[in-house]
Amino acid sequence: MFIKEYFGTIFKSIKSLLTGMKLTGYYFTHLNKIVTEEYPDNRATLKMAERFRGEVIMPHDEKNEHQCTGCQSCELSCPNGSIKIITKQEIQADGKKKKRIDTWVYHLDMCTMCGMCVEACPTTAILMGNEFEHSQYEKKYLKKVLNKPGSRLKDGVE
Amino acid sequence: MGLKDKLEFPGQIHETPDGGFVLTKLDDIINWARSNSVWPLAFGTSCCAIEMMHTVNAKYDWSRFGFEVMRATPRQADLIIVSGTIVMKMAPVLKRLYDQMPEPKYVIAMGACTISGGPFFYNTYSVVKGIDHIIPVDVYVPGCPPRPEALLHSMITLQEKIKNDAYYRKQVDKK
Amino acid sequence: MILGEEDYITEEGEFVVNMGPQHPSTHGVLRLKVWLDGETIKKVEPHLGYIHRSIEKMSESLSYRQYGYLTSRMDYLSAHINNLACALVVEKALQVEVPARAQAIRIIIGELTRIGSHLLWFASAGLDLGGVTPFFYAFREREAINSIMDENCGARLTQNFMVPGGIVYDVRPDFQSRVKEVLKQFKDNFHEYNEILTGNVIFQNRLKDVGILTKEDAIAFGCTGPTARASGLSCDIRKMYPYDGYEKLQFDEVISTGCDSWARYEVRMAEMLQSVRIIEQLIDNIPEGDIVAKTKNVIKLPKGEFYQRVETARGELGVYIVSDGGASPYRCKYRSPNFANLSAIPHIARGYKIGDLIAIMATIDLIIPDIDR
Amino acid sequence: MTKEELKDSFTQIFPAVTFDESGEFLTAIIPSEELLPVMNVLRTKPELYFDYLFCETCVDWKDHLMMVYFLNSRTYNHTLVVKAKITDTINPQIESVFHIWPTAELNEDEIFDLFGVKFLNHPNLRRLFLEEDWVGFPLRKNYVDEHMIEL
Amino acid sequence: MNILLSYSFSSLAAYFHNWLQSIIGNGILLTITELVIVGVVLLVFLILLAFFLGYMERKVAAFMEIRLGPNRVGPKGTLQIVADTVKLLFKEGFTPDAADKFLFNLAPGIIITTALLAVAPIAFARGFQIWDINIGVLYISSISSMAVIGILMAGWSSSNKYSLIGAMRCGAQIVSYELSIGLSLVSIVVLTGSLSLNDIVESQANGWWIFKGHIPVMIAFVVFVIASTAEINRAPFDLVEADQELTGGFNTEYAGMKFAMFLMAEYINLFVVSAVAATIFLGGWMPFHIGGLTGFNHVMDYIPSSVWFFGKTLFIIFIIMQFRWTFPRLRIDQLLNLEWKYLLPISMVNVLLVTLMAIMGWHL
Repeated sequence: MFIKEYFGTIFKSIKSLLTGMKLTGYYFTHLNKIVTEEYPDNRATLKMAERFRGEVIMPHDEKNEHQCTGCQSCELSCPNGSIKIITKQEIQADGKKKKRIDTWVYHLDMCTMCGMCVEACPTTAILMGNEFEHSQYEKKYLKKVLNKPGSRLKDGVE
Repeated sequence: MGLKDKLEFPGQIHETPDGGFVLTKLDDIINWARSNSVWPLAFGTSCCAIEMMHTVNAKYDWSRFGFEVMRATPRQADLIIVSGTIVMKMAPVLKRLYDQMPEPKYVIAMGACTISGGPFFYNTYSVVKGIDHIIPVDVYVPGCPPRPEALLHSMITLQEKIKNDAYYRKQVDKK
Repeated sequence: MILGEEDYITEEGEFVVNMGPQHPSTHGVLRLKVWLDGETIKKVEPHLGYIHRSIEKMSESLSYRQYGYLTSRMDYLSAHINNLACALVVEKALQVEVPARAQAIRIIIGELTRIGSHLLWFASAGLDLGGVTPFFYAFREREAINSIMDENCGARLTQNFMVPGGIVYDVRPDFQSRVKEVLKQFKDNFHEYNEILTGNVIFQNRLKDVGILTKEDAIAFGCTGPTARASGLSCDIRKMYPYDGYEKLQFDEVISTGCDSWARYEVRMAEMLQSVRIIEQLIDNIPEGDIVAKTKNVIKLPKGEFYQRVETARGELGVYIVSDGGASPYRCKYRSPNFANLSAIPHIARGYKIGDLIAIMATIDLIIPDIDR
Repeated sequence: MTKEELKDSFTQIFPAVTFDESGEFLTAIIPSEELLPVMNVLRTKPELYFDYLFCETCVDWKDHLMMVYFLNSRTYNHTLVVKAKITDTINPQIESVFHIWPTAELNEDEIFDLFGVKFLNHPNLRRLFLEEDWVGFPLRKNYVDEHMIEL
Repeated sequence: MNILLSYSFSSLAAYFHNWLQSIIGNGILLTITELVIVGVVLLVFLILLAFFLGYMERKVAAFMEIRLGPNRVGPKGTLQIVADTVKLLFKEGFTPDAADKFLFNLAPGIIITTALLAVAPIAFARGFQIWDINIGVLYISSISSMAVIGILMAGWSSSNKYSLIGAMRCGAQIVSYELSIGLSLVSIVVLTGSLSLNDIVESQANGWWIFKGHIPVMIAFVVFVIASTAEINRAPFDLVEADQELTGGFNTEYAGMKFAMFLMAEYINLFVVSAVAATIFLGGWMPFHIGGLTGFNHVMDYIPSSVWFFGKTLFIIFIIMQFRWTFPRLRIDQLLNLEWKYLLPISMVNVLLVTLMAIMGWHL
């Protein structure tokens, strides 16, 4: 009885080990099963999912106009204060003073890509972009100003 | 942005006369070897560590660059990828790990937490606001957590830095 | 189970090893102080706080829309389920009716998260016990799940797909076909996990009769989730206190009476298949309609105390909110499953070998940031 | 047991209790000195048998600290919240329930760490999360810290 | 044609010897020069071999794990190991303060020396052998067990608790598995009646031992492969290093070049045990012959003997590598159980059977 059990254990063990080796052997001989995507070489074809949140962007149209009114709801909704909006008073053509953004500071180094600012924005002035290659040698390059120099608010956006 | 465009070091770029033919060649070879054989320390504290594991996995496979030799002991590692929040209690440990690594050693700050405290910047009493307060950082890769591709990108960026190591050091000395 | 004094007395001159804070088996930055006698463990003492990020304190200054996002960083493998708990407690307090469509999508994403989490556990359990290859096979499927998250939620790990009252945006039109595709891939490849790891005699011997956690101990230490279910304790919150429409679904609570590491392993493996079953019931029957119930712009909870529990991949997560009627919680406490599960480790690891401690850690599947919060 | 039955049996154990029924669970508020005897009965009495302490925490109400124990019975599946009021906020202390529910050990370490509540007869009371020399108890409402940057 | 068939390095070696003799003349100087030349050639060869095995291991692992493996450094990633080695060479050499400095620095030397010494009696091809010692089997098994001293030394002198545990494990492990290796080697020695590796190879001219249909020999082969995997501390028997448990075991404190020496020793050891297995059980450089089929045997003879040798060795290396990338690690008591409860009794019975066979003359 003991002998039977002893050899039974041995054969069962060897069988289980061979099952595993069969699987690794299978993949070793079937190189078409390799799933690797070669990242830096496939940059041309690499496409992020359209909803992927890589960074906050502020689209500007060809006239260098954005849609940010400076209402600061994004700044309020940001849970960790990655957004700082500095506003200024701009004198309109009709002489009225209006609040406009001066600099839209975006701390990419702190941003957690939660997307709450985009949800909160009433004028869809900001969007989540797909860019993910943000590596930098220096921290200071991660602090960004999103409104382009000389840009202004698009007409009709309040 | 191409990889080459990323290669902007602080300070101005000047052509410097070579120190000597043999030495520069040897330097080149050493830097080539170092840049292509970056062994990371198996160190992860939180979410970013999971994305680091994803970078190891078959789809992204950083072994293509020769990074797959993850060492559990700092003595044999060249690179420490700080993946995840560092808190005040962990800071001395991180410093010690960094000190235990033999030269030359590199640091990648992965994710918002390590760069600046990220989600834990305000109203927190225990989080270190950026690991550059503790150890020098070579490459910052923002994101929360960064995609595996972003980590790969940062490691390629680091490779570029190592390849131009001698030049980079000169720039630092000048400061 | 009452611990006696003698459990805390150690003799002088013993061999004390610090496992962690940086140790490959601790899955992060847990520090276990281990008293050894040769290879045998005499005592384990967990030291925490190497990733204590003061999430509870921070929650006291965040609004009810915002505070949930911190929980994605707690148990990052169940990020979606954690967010769900935070949303549910607000919905319960405000008595908001969540649209059926949002509920269904929440469950599908939640169960996908659970599968993904268990896959990562499988991978790292194999890795901890020295088998490198299962890691890659499991991550192939996890990667597929992650790409669904990427396409529909916008992030791979910390989805942030939840607002109180529903979900942020509707799923993409190809959601159903993609989920089915991934499930098919998962089911087709599931046998490989069994071949490479489950059936392996070395692996079985390393887990069997290791780290016995009896049912009484499991209750006494407050263990939940697969860890407790492997000790024969029925504790699935989805069955006991159904939330978000789980009561309408057919699935089994996987319970094993093995009490050892092997039972914990088997329970998790079986749970993956149950999650598949849940998703399959829902995926073709996602109701049409709204995805979010109307809530006020600034959410204010009524004065009082609210407790909501959900079943994450690791057990019972409780969110305890004390509200003073303001726009942010007065006190926010997370009852994290890993914290309780960890407290059992010193008890069950005693008397085993160092290698067994690794096996115990691997099968209890701790996420350290969830312990430290 | 239903809430009413729980209420009755609790009153038998400790008559001077006040109940709060606004929340999801029945909440009993007792003074901190009476904690241990009451908890012992709750744990051992066969028809109550609260063997599962699933959450233990503390709330700082500025003028007093409130210990909160969430109890559940795995056998009967009834839940009870016991609150113990600690009036001394300078030097708060309370009996440890570690000997009744072992899971309390780490929970009480945590509360000691973050609220400064001292647990008597705790086997290994230590700062769990913060360094030993940390000043103050962060989850107290009057905690100030130079590291903290207010948003 | 005959020249090709009996192609041997001995004539080349003799020619070389004569040439040196004509320059230096007889005497001690000649011996030393020859030794130095052989040593340098051997070292270069083994370093290249270690490079190749390192590359092979990474590729084999990658393909089994459905990924590509190194492919960016050099063509198809072939220069990956070169880069690693150069990097380790120029990394900061490091001796911890608390370490016993002498032993700490000596240990890698001992480990690599024992690994190199064991190469000496192996016949790489027909007539190509560094040292034709008549007790080759004994020599190899005794030399290879010396590695335990180096590992113990490394573990103890590091003054690191993980290293110490690793070293202690190593002691238990190597001492136990030494036994079954010895016994499985003995079974072939009994059949051939010689301890010389050359004789053992010659005895397989009309069929390799593994294919002669003797069941005890097959068992001995399996035992040898398992035990030698344990002997060289490779996964699943890598408890000495056990990354997940001991963060590197005995080599936790080693960095730079000293660590590279450990790595190199690991691959040379891997080569040695595979070469020994190939020599003893698979006929070494002997081509594959089937008794009676002369035409087939002739065709086989056309393939150079060194190709046969390296082919067989690489096959066994591949098997051992597949072990590593398939199985989880054993626990220390399972490891000892496997040896004392299974491998040792089996190989003891096996030796008895083989002896019986040899006495009765069944093996011829």
